[in-house]
Parts: sequence; C-alpha cells; structure tokens
Amino acid sequence: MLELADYTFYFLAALVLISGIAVITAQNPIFSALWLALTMIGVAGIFVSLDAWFVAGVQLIVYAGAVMVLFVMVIMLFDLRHEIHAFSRGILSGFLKLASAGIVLGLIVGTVYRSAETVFAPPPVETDKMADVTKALANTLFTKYIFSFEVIGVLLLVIAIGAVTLSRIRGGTHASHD
Amino acid sequence: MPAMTEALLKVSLNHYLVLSAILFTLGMLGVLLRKNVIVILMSIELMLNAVNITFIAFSRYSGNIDGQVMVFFVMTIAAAEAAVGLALAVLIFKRFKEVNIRYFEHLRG
Amino acid sequence: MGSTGHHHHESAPVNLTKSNLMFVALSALLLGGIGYSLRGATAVDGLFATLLLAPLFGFLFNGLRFRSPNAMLSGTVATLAAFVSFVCSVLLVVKMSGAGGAPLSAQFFDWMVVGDLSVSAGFLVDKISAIMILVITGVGTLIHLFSVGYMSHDERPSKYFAYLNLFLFNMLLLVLGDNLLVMFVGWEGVGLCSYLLIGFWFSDSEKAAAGMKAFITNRIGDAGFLLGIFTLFFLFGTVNFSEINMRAVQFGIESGWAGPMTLACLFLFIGATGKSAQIPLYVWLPDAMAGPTPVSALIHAATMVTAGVYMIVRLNPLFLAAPNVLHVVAVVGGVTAVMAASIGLTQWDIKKVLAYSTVSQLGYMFLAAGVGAFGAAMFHLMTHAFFKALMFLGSGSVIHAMNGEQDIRKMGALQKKLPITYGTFFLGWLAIIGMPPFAGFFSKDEILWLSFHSPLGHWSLWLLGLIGAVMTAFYMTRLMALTFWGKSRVPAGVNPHESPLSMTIPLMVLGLLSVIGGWIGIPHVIGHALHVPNVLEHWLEGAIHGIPGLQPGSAATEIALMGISVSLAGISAIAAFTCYVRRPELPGHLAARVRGLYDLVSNKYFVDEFYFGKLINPLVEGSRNLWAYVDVNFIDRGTYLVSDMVRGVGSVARTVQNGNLQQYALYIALGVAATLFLVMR
Amino acid sequence: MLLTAVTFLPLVFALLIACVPSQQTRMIRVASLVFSLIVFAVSVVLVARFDRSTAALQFAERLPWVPELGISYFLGLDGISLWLVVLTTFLTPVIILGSWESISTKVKGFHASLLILETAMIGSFLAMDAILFYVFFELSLVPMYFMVGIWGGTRRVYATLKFFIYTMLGSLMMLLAIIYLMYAHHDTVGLFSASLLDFYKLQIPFVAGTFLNPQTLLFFAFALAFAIKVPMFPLHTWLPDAHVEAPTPGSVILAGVMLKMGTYGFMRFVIPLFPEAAGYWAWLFIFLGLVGIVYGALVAMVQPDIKKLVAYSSVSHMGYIIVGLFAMNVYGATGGLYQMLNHGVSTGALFLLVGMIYERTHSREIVKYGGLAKALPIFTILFLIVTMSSIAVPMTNGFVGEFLILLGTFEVSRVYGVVAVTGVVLGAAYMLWMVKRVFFGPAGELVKDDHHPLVDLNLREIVVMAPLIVLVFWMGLFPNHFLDYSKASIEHLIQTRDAYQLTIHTSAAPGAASGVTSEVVSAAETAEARK
Amino acid sequence: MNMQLLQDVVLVSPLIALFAMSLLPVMMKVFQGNREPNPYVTLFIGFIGLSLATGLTAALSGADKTAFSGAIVFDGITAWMSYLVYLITAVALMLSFDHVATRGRQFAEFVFLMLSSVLGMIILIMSNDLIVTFIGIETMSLCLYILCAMSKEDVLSKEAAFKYFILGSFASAIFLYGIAFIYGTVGSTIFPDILESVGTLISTNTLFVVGLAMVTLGFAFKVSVFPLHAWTPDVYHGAPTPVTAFMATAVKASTFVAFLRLFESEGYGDAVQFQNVLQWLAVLTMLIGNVAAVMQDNFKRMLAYSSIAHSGYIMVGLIAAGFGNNFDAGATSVIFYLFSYALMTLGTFAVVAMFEKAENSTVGMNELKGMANRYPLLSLSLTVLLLSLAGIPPTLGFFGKFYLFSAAIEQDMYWLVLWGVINSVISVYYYLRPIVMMYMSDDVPVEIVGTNGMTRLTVIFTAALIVVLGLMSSPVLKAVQRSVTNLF
Repeated sequence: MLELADYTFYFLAALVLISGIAVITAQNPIFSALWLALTMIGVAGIFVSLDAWFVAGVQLIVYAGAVMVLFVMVIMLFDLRHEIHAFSRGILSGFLKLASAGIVLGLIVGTVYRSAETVFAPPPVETDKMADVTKALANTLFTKYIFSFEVIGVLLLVIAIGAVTLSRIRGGTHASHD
Repeated sequence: MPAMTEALLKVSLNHYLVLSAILFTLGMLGVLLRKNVIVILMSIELMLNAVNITFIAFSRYSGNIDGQVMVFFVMTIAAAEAAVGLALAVLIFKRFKEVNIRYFEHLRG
Repeated sequence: MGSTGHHHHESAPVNLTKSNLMFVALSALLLGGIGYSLRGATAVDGLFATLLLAPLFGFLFNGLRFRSPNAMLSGTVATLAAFVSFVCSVLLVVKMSGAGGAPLSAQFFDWMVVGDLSVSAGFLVDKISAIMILVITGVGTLIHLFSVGYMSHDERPSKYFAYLNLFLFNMLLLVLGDNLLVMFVGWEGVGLCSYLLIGFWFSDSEKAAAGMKAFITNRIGDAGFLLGIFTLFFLFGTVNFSEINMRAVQFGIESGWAGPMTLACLFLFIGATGKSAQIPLYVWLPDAMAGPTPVSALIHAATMVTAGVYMIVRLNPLFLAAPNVLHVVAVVGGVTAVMAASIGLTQWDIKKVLAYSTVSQLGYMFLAAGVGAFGAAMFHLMTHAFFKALMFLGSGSVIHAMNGEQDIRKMGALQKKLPITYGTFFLGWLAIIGMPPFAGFFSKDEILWLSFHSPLGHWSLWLLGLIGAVMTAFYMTRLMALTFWGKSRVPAGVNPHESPLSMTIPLMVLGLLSVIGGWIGIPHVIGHALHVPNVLEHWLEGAIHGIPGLQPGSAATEIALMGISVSLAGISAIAAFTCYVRRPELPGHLAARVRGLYDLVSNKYFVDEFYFGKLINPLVEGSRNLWAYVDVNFIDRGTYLVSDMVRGVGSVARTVQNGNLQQYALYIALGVAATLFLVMR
Repeated sequence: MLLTAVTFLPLVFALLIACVPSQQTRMIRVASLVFSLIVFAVSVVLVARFDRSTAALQFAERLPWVPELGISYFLGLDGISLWLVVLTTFLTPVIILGSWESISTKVKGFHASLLILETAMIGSFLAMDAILFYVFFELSLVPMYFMVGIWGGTRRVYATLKFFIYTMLGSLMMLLAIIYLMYAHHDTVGLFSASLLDFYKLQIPFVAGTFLNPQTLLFFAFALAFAIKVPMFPLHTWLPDAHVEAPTPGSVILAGVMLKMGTYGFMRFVIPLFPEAAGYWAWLFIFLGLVGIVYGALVAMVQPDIKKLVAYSSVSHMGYIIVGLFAMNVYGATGGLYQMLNHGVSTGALFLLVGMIYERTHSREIVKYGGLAKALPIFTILFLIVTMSSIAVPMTNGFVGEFLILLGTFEVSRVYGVVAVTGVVLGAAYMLWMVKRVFFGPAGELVKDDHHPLVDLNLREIVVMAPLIVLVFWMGLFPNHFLDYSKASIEHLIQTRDAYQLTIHTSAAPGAASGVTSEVVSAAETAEARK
Repeated sequence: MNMQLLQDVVLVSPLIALFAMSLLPVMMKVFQGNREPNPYVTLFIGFIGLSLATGLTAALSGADKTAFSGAIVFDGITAWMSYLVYLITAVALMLSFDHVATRGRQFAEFVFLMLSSVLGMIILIMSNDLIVTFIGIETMSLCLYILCAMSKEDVLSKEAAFKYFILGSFASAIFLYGIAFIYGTVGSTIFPDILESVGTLISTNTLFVVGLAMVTLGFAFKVSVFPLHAWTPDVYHGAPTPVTAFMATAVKASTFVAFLRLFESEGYGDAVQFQNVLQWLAVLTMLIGNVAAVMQDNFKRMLAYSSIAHSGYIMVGLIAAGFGNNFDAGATSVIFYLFSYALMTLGTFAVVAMFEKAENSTVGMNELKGMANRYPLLSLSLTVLLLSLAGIPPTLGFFGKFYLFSAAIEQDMYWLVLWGVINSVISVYYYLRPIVMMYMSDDVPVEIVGTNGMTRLTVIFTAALIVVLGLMSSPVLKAVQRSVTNLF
C-alpha cells in the first residue's frame, strides 16, 4: 500500500533528478544555475520528507538562497551566453566517462541493495515533532561537535579573508599595467 | 508479483540511497563532461547535495541525529568552497577572458 | 733501424743516470738475494746459488744498461756469467760423482705452502740433470762467446745478452728443479726468453709474430703440463720428482687410457710436444728461426727444445707405469721424425732446413723415450746438442758472412771462403747423418736398435727411424752441397769472409765434441770388441730405470741393423751429392715428376694453413661475433630494451598527462570505479 | 681505534683537502699524497700487529649505531680482509702520484673524491655489520660516479650512469636480503642484530632442487649484488664502458679495488652465510666463471681499444677468482684471494701504463700504434713485465694465484680444470697479440709522428710503477709472505663452511681494547651465549 | 565553563595561538589602511606563532588523550607531526620571503593563509573523527587553493590553482560520500568506533567497504596516489615554488598521518582484496611517478613526479602498518620517512626557488649545467639532497627507505618491496641527471640573482641535516618509535 509519503518521495525524486539532469545538460550556464536552484529546493523537500526540518530550512536559505545568488552573480559578471562547445569531445574519453560513472552508480546501487536493506530492515523510529529534532540537533552541535563547529567558524573567517585576497591579487602582467 | 512490485516501490532507506547515488553520478558526469567551469562548480554542488541526502537518510533511518549535524557542516563547507571557487573563477576570467576549461591546458606533460 | 736508435743514444746520458740508479738498487737487491740464499749455506748451497744467480746477475747487469751499444762489455759479462755457471756445474758434478753419485740438493725457501701443497724453491743435481747442466752451461758458454762476434754490429747487444743470460737462468731452473713446479717455472721462463729472443728484431712484424706464435703454441703445451701437475698432485699428494717416481713404482703398471697416471702422463706429454716441437705443436719451431742465429743454436736446437725429453726422462718411472702413453710418445716421435725430415728435403732457407732437422731429431729422442730407452734419449739429446749447435752456429757464421742472406740457392762453393766454418760444419754433417764414429752415429744407432729390440718397441718404429735417417742424410748432404760445394751462386756485391776468432773458437770446440761426443756411449756390440765401456750407460745406472723385460739382444741382428742404416744413409748422401753437385738439373726433374707430392711437402703439408684457416681465424672471427652479438647486440641491447621500455612508458605517461582537467577527473572516476569493483569482488 | 683510524682518516683528510683553495693545485696534490701515505702507514701498522695464528676477528670495534634494529658500528679485520685493506691503502698513493699530470681540472674535487672513495672501500672491507657494510658498499659508488663522470672521456655520462644503475640494482636486492636476515635473527633469537657474526649462526631453511626457498633466494639476492660488482659473465657489460670512459686513476681504483668488493662479498657473505645454497649452486657459478674466463679472453682478443681489451681481460681474470672461490677448497679460495690482490696490482699497473701512453698520444686505438718498443723502451719493458704478470708467467704474482685457482678447480672436476686452463692459453693470446701490434712491428701512425716525438717515461712515472713492479715479483716469488696472514682465515672458512662462525680475538687487539668496546662486545657475546 | 571543556581548550591551545598570531599581520594591514606591513615583521610574527605553537605542543606532549567528545586526539604522533609541520612551515615561510613570486604586496595575507592552512593540517593530524578529518582537509585545502593562485606569475599559477580546486573538490565529494556510507553502516564517524567494527564489517558489509574505499581514495587524492595523482605535476609546476615545497611536504605529512590513523586496527588482517587493491595502487604510484619523471626536462615537474613516487613508497609502509601484525613498526617507518622526505624535498625545492629569477620562469634541467663550477657548496648540497631522494646511504633518505622496506619485509610483503626496489633503481636515473648537469658539463653556469640568503641557508641546512641525521638516525628513530607507542 503506497502512502502519500511514498508518492511525495517519488515526486520529489523526479523533481531532483530531472532538474539535476537539466543542470548538466543545459547549454546556457544561467539555465544550469536555475535548474540547480530547483534541484536544491527538491533536495530540501527530500530533507523534509525525512523529518529534517531544520536542515531543510538551512538548505533553502544557504544553498538555494545565498549560494545560488553567488552563482548567478558570477555568471552575470562573465556575461556568458549560449556555449558552442558545452561538452567535452572525444569518443573514447566520452565513453570512458559515461562508463566509469555508470559503473560507480551500478556498484553503489548494487551494494545498497545487497547490504543496506539488511542493516536497516526495521522501519525507522518516528520522531515526534520538528521542534524536538531541532533541539536535539542544537544540543549535539554545541556539545559533541563543538570543536568542529568552532573550526567551521574559523574556516569561514579564513575563507572570507582568502576570497578578498584572491580578488585583490595583482601582479605579473597586470601589475605592469597599473 | 504485484506484492513484489509494491514491496519494491514502498519507499525505504534504499530508495533514498539510490536517489542520492544517481544524483551523485549526475554530478560526476557534470564534472567530467561540462566545459564551463561554472557548470563544473555547480556539478560539484550536486555531488555534495547527493551526499547530504545520504547523510540525512541514514540519520533518519537509524534515529541518529549526528547525520544532520554533518549535513550542517557539509553545507557550510560547500558554501565556503563555492566562495573560493567562484573567486578563483573570477580571477581566471580576469586573466584568461574565458571560463572554458579547454583553455587551461598550459600545464601538461 | 738507425735513426730512432740514434735518437735514443743521444738522449741516453740523461736516462742512463736513472737506469744507473735502478742498477744500484737492483744490484743491492740481488746481493741481498744471494746473501739470503747463502744464509748458513753449505758449500753445495753456495754452488747452487752461484750456478743459478750468475746468469741472473748477468741479466740484471745487461738488462739495466739495455741501451748500451757496447757489445764487448755486455758480451764479456754475459759470457763470464755463463762460464761461472759452467764452472759451478762442473764442480757440482764432480762433487756428486765424488760422493758416489748420490744426488745433491738444495732447498732455498718455501715458495707456495697452501693446504697439502708445499712447494719449495728446491734444486737437485742427479745424474740426469748433471748431463743437462753441463750441456746447457757448456754449450751455452760457447754460444755466448760466439754471440759476442755475431752481435757486434747490432743496435742493442746488451738487451740481447740480457735475454740470453735470463734464458740460461730459466733453463737451469728447469733442469735443476726438484719438483714439477720449479721445473714449470723454468719451463715457462725459457718460453718467455724464447719469445723475447725470437722477436728480438721486433721491428719486423713477421719476427714479432714468430715470437708470439712460439709463446702461444708453447702455452698450449704448458696448459697440458699444468693439468699433468694437477693430476699428479691429487694422485700422489706431492709434486716432488723423487716422491712421484717412488709412488709411481708403488702404484704399479697402469693399463687402459683413463687411469690417473696415464692421464697425467698424457697431459705432461702435451706439454712436451709444445716445448719440444712435436706433432701437433711443432709449427712454432721453424718460425722461431726469425731470431738471431746463436739463439737458434742455443734455445731452438741444443737446450730448450730438449726440455720435453728431459722431463720424460726425469719422470721415467712414472711413464714406465703408463705404457700406453709410452706408445703414444714413440709413435708421435717416430712420425715427427719422418715428417719433419721430409719437409727438410724441400726447404731453401739454411736455418729452416736445420730447424726441421731439429724437429726430426727431437722426434728420435721421443722415439727413444717411447720405447723405454731413456738413456738413449739422453744420449742423443747430448750429441744432438753438440752437432746441432755446431751446425746452427756454422750457419750463423755463413749468414754473418753473407750479410744476412739465408737462402741456400744464393750460396754455393763457400768452402774456400769460409774454411773453418766449412770444416766444422762438415764434422757436424757427418755426425748428423750418422757416420761412424761421429757422435750422431752412436746415439742414433742405439735408438734404432732399441726401437726394434725393446719390448716396448716394434719393427715399424725402427722402420720409421730408418726412413728418417735416410732422409736426414739426403737433406743434410743437400744442404752441404748447396752451401759449400758446387758452383758459387753468391750474388755480386757480397763478399763472404771468415768470421772472427770469437765465433770460430766455439765452432771448433763443438766440432771436436761432435766427433768425440759419442764415444761415451759406445754400444756393447762394438765396445765389447774394442774393450771400451759404455760410460754413459754406466753413469745413468740407478738414475734411470732399465727397460722392463729387455732381453739381451743378438749381436748379429744389432750389427746387421747397424749396417743397414749406415749403408742406406751413405747411399742417400751419395744420391744427394749426385743430385746437387754433379747434376744440379736432376732435382728439378724429379720434383716435376711428383709435382703434387712435392708441393705438399715443400708447403710443409699445409699444416700452418690448416691451423690458421681452420682454427685460429675462425676463432678470432668467432670472437668478433661473440662480441658483436652477445655483448653488444644481446646483453647491451637487452639493457637498452629495459631502459627504452621505461622511457616508452614514461612518454605514454606524459601523453596521458595532457593538461586537460576533465581527463584527470576521468582518471579519478576510473580509479573509483576500478577500486570499488575490485574491493567488492 | 686502529680500524676506525684507517677507515676514516681518508675522509678526514678529504675534508682537510676541501678546505684548501682550489687554485693551490700543487699543494693539494702534495697534501693528498702525504695523507694517503699516512693512511698506508697506518695499514702497515695493522699488518705488523696482526696475529696470523688465528682466524678470529682482530682489532674489533663495536658500538651501537641504531640499537632499535640491532645495527652497530662494527669493524673487524681478519685474514681475508687484511690484504684487501692494504691493497686499497697502497694503491691510493700510487694513483695520486700517477694522476699528477693527467688530472688537471678540478684537482681539489678529484683528490677529495679519491680519499672519500678510499674510506668507502676500506669500510666495505672492514665492516662486520651488514648494514654498515651496505652503507660503505653503496657509498663507494658515489665518488666513483663522480670520478668517471667528471674526469672521464666523451661518453662518460653514459658510462657512469650505466655503472651506477647496474650496481645499484644488485645492491638493493642485497639490502632486502639483509633486512630479511635481520628479521630472521629477530624471529629466532628475539633480538635484532645486523652483525655478520650473528648472521653466521642462523640456520636458514634450504631445500635442494627448488628455487623458492629462503636460503636459495637470499643466496641469489646477495650473489646478484656481488656478481654485478665483480662482474660475472652476463652482467659484465658495464665494466668495459666504465673503464673506457673512466680517467686512468678511476680505472685503476675500479679494477684494482672496487671489483674486489664483489669477490670479497662472495667470500665474506655468500659462501659462509648460505653454505648449502652456495654448495648446491656452485656449479652454476663455476660455469659462469668459466664462461667468463673464456668469453672475456675471446672478446678481449678482438678489441680495437687497448683499455677495452684490458677491461675484458678483467672480466676473464675475475672469472678465475669466482671459479676459485666456488671450488670451495683451500686451493681455490687461497688462489682466489691471492688473485684479487694480483689483479689489483697488475691490472692496476696496466691501466696506469695505458693511461701514460694515452697522455702522450691521446689515442687508445691499437691499429694506430706499432713499433712503440723502439720509441719508448722503458715504457715497453714495464709494460712487458706487467703483461707477464697478467698472463701469469711464473715468478710473477699472477702465476701463484692462477695456479692455485686452477689446482682448486681441477680438484672439483677435471672438466672444469681443463676448461679453465684454456684461459691460460687465450690469456697469452690476447695480451701478446696486443703487445705485438702495439709495441712491435714497424712504427705506427702515432709513433712515427716526427713533429711530436714520444717521450719515454719520466722519473715520476717510473716511481709510480716501481712499487707495482716490485710487488709483481715479490708476490710471485714469496707468496708466503702474504698468504701466511690469510691462511688461518681461509682454512677456517673452508673447513667449517657448513657451520661457519667467527669469534672476536680478544687478546691480540691491544689498540682496540678500550673500555667501551670490550664491554659492548662482551655484552653482545653474553647475549649470544644466553641464546 | 566546565572543567572538561577548559582542559579540552587547553589541548588545542597551540592552534589558538597559531591562529591568533596569523591574524596579527592581517589586522595590522587593516588598521594601517591597507598598507602592507614590513615583510620582516610579518615573517617575524609568523615565526613567533609557529614557535608559540611548538612550545605549547611541547608543553602538552606526553598527554595521550582525546578531547571534545573524542573529536580530536593528542598523542605522540600528534606532537611529533606537529613539530614537523611547524618546521616545514617555518622553512616554507623563509622560502616565500625570498621568492620573487610571493613576496610583496600581499605577504601578510600570504602568511595568514599559510598559517591557516597549517591550522587545517594540525586539525587533520589530531583528528579522531572522520568529520573533523574532513573539515581539517578542507581548511588546509581551501587555503592552499588560494595560496597556489597567490603568485605574481599570471597564467600557470592561476591555472594550477583552478585545476587543484576543481579536482580537490571532486575528490572531497567522493571522500565525503565515503564518510556518509561509513556513518550509515557504523553509526558513528569516530575513529575508535570505526576501527572497532572494521573487523566484522569489512567482510560482511559491502556498503562499509565501499565507504572505506571512498575515504581511502579521498586520502589518496591528497597524497597523490595513482590514479588520483594527475593533478600533482600540474599543480606543483604551476604553483609558486615555496607553496609547492609546502604542499609537497606538509600536506603529505599531515594527510598520511590521518590516513595512518584509519588503519590502526587489527581488523584489516583478513581484508585481502582491500590490501591487494592498495598494494596495486602503491606499486602503480611508484611506477608512474618514477617512469614519468625519467622523461621530464623541467626540474620542478620532475620533482613533482618524484613526489608521487615517494607517496608510493610511503604507501608501502602504510600497507605494512595496516595489514600486518605490527602497526607500530609500520607507522614508525612511515613517520620517519615523512620526516626524511620533508627535509629532502624542502631542500630540493629551495634550489628550484633560487633558480627562478623572473616571475614566470621555470627551471629546466639545462639551466643547472656547469653549476658546480660556480656554486660548489650549493651544488654539493643539491647532490646530497638528490642522493638522499634516491636512497643512497648514508643519507637520511636511505634510512627512511630502509625502515619502510624493513616494515614491509617484517610482514612478508616481498612482492611489494621488490617493486619498491625496482622503482628505486629507476629513480636513480633521473635523480642523477641534475648531478650530471651540474658536474659533468663545462657550460658557463647560469647566475643566481636576487636576495636569497634564507633559501641558501635552507638548502645547506637541510643537506647537512640529511647527512648528520643519516649517520645518527637512531635518536630520530627512537623518538618516532616513542611517539607511535606513546611511551614518553
């Protein structure tokens, strides 16, 4: 008996996959970006279907929001339009690329069916409310994972400075033009 | 037979894992096949998203909240990566006036 | 020749000081050596030491002033050195016979002591070596003396005399050594001197090549000798002659071919064929005539080439224990005697004739040894030393007179111009063709008789000897006729003149010896009638084992055989005289009749051609191929193949590293796929 | 301390030389000569204080180096290594004097390299710890590499690389084997040790007839390293190239000492460590040695280049040594050891002489010579003497060694003996043929050049050659003066080959008996005793 | 603040100190109105930061404990490897100070990023949790991507940075995916938990094996193991040489430690297939590195390939540690090798740095021709360094290789060692080539221009150290052994 949750999953999965395929097939990067945003939203939906409310929210804000804006801005900056050679050429390498990706996929899927089912055969425990999950998440984050959390903070600072640095790099031929 | 099909169609952990595997593969293919560096960056984001689905799915089905924390970290790092990547992209665009990776083959041999 | 030589003479004063320095140093070394060897020495030790070291001193003296053109000084010192040796030899022999014939020995120092092998520098004079040292130092002294005149015009007489003295030293080592190893030292040493002296006029490529040929051919023999030493050492645990002989007797007679003693004797005989120029290793000796003629007389006639015979005689109990080898020795000796003699029939070079004659006469000695007649072998060795040295020196005198000409077709009627030479040569001729009562008659006759009569002999061996004797008479008469008799064919501008006294005195002494030398070994059939004892046989008694199973022979047979050989030789000589003096056109006709045979013989049976064409050149060519194919093309090529493989893979790796980012990503993806696949398998 | 002194004095001297300004070439040369003579003097002291009655290690010094893996600084001297050390210290001053004029560029570097090389070589002969040995063994490659590569001929880079890589390949296999032995020792005794003395005590499993058993594999790993160094027949091709391109001193040291490190390795490591395998595979090594003798001689015969000819003659001579060692009797082993010294002296001398003539004509092509005997008599005499030594004419050193080897070979098998003896003939053939073409006959194109008349050897060159010539005869006439020192060791090796043990000679090492050393040694001994 | 947290914070005090000091120059720059502080001051502050961190690490050493709920561990290896990374960083800073491509207007940021990268490395070294490992790797890598681009050179460095970035992120995604699988199967990402379940899961649960393989490959990328090595030559070539030196040594050292920690379990004993795959990767890594290096004419590229090959050697030790019965011996050999490798590589790259005169020049082999005539000491030092890389005794490189091979032989991995030996022989060929150029050519040498006192010092210092420590490797070995077994 398929329930609503199952149909929801299939819908979201279709959304994620279709938009995912579109991301890598769209000739125009700006469309890729838009499709990527849709994928992110789909993934956020998947998160919700897995009761990860808080993470879904963060996904929407950080990914579909901030990161995508970054992408779009850069694309606008470059003023890129339709590309003539969007895909790399080469029959052999193309075949190998598809084949290797296919093998990886096949192996993982095969493995999933061989082992995950047995490990997680019992149905998942239902968690009650969204708030509980978020609370538990916060608890874990600030106790068990406090070190990682702090380091991530430092990392963001470093990256901020680094990104600024990158944008200010001058030298070589440019330096001489100054 | 229908029962079998139904058992297969009934959403379980495996479905999420397969979904994430496919998405991951799509991301891989994007990195492998697309020539525009921006799209390659996007493909990497796809891969990270796929990983996130795996984390959340495992977390949910094992009742272990740690997975969600990890997703949290991954997202942050993904954002950092995107920042650095785009900054680099801008940098090379300034130098090469191109973002097609086939122009970046000076280092070889 | 002259210009470069002068150049060195001019620069000599500077360098001479250096060599003087060396001279002083080496003299000190030598004196030290003498002192060392005389530590607590008895008189015998001292005699041995002086005997050996005198020529060595001469060598060093002349060797260090090798640039000096002063033939007089060099020659005098060298001759004196040889003479001192001779005096010592005489003293030693006298001392020995005074002591009842017991061998005298001297041990100087331990040479090699390893494991069970213990070799000392030990020397021994017994009755066998007594004959040898007397011949060597005696004839040697004469030849040194002869050389003083002969080499007076040479550029480097000092070097020559140095070599000659070194040869004497080594030859004495050879005969005096009380064990196989010391003998081998001399054995190789004389080979070395022979090499140096044959190639003495090294500017001529052919002469240098002749020296090399001699050395290498000898080396083949030496290799056999070494194997013989090894076999004997592992059989008896010693290399000492007396012990070997003693043990050989204890071991008894060995039949078959694979026994250790037989093998050892065969190996040693290979050595003997090398040194004594027997089939198949005789080829070096005719070429060795490239050296100065006195050298030919001393080394290649009187002394060194007889070393093989001496060695067999020295080890006679051992050889008697291996009768099969003795048969081989006899057959090889007999065949060599005939074959060399036949080649001698057709040679035109005066020295070549004598060389083949030497090979032939050495064959007789081996024939004698092979039938167990070791005494006869020693006897013939001695007489041969006298008359062959005489003839070589005589030929040297002729060549000297003819300004270096050696072709007898360009001589003739020299008997007037060179009376002393002719006279002495004549005596030698009579001796070698075996006319009684000259030296050769007695020794050769004893060999023929014993080869017939000895239980180890056979009538066919006698026949071989007889044929050889007939041929000898023919070619020797031919030589006499073409050189001294008949009409003069001397080219215009050459004025032969008799040699100086220093050269003729040795000739005369040797001529005398050629006449009387044989009298010490007068056969019993004659001696009995004349009441003359066989001194030599008496002398060698005890030192040499008698022929086992020898029955007293019938006197009639012996006399009959003697008559046959002497008369046939006489007829042969007369035939030769007829051919070359009376009717000089005859030999040409005869040769034309048997053209094929004549060509075969006059080309020495094409043995040299065979050796070079079938053995040596293929070896050299094969070595070139070895080098080209194994070293260069196979091993090196293989090495390069590996390095090329590495480089090939390296260039593939470079191509793969094409700079394309997605290609790299592909490698990662492939790596992931492969790893996952392999890990899960 | 004596052994340390003789080993490391050259290194110290090399450092001193390095401090001299490069322009002071004369001072560098003189200093190197004096220094190398000092080292030689120290080695003579070793000889003088050597107790020849024992096979045990003398003057032993042992200090922990890497105790975690049982590696120690362990030097010791016995009858096998004594003369090789002396040979090294003897040849070094000869080489320095011999290269007085021929090395004119980078003089400082050259002498420093030479002295470092001396340390490495002496160290290899003295090291009684496998790793220490390996260190010296490999270290010796480096200065040699530079000597060939910097002061060599036109194809020097090729030759020196070939030399280096060939040798390295072999020695790395040996390194693996050494490591295996260290663990084998650890497994059986419970302690790490890289000491040869401890290795000797190991019982390494051996199965006759198969290849894949520990002892056989270890045997071949060691043998490969040494066979390349020697070099044995199919692995010899680096040698002619290296010799031809090397400068004279390089050739001398290479032929004189470095090749002996290979044969020494066979004596010190291969045969006593793996007695069963060595016995079982002796036929193979004798066979290859015989092939080397004959092949080297034949190929030498057809060489157009004098130096290459001498190089191939080395292949032939080293073949004798291998055959002698694997005859595994006292004659073969003694002869082998003696031949190592002989070869060092006579081939070293030959290379020096070839170098001297090369300095005059700048060519080594045999066809361009001829009639040299007339132009350069002193040179010719010396060359002939050395030739005689090389082809083993009695009364020269070569004979004693070759005779004993052949004797030993013959004891193993008559067939081997007969084959080996052919080398005697072939040896004479190639050397004398070369002598004939170079020295005799009419003057060749290089010799008759009137504008540049050849000058005979000067006093320095004679002084260089004199000690070698003296040795040729000394060693030929009085071999016991040398062999007496080695007798005990060789007999010990041969007689107890299947259960070879070495002990440390305690009483007769007055110089080595410093407190620390003896303590360490005795500690090590008690540790062994406990086992 | 509870006591536990305080103790934990104390344990990471070196990191805090380092980070604080690294921020200082940047802050100065900000407060001075974007005016670059005196580079000497920047360098000095960097050194102070490193010394502080070193001092604090030393003060804390001896503590063998985990912190932050088992996220990090501070044991002997942590301390020892931290010293090494600090040392490398100090040298790399000196090289950067001298180098034409890195000194100048952004030196403060450069130092900041480099020290931040060190921060990531130390986290990586002390990480006891896969997610911390991941964060450490990312911190380290993201800084490195930027550092690679921070050259005055315009084309190659940018391309290198971008390639490195894309491939690095790609590999990170794979690494992360592996973590996800491990998390899913083990239920935790903490090393002790994972290592405890390795024994049971590796033969029963394929998903776990896939996860482990992916994590392994993630590490493999960072240490450039075949076939994830392809970025190495390009990035090493394009990056400014001081950064290359830093990457080649510090990254490898820290990543291998984390890699090693993943294998500190008895459970791998039966994982034959896993072992086989790793062995093949090791062999192919050695081969591809050495064989490709043979064909290089560019000195820097050659060194890049050689660094790939060295990863292969280290893998030998790693496999011996992971799949044998004596983890300590294997780990000791790996750490010892990392130490020796770092010294040799730093010295060699320092020579490369000296030869780079212009901003976008690369050093061809030919430029070394005749160098010995002009710069004898420098040539001698480079010779020592190269011989050490080739593993010729008595240098440190020889002993490094010796211990690696010893560890593998102890585990009867002869096949692997044999390949190691074959590769060592191949490597000799190309390591000798620069020596040939320097010594065996009479060409007029290139002149080294510019101020490079510290670089020169580095070359000579490392060369001397290599010889001295080679002859006295025992103390070093003992220290490493103690650090591995935590017996202080």
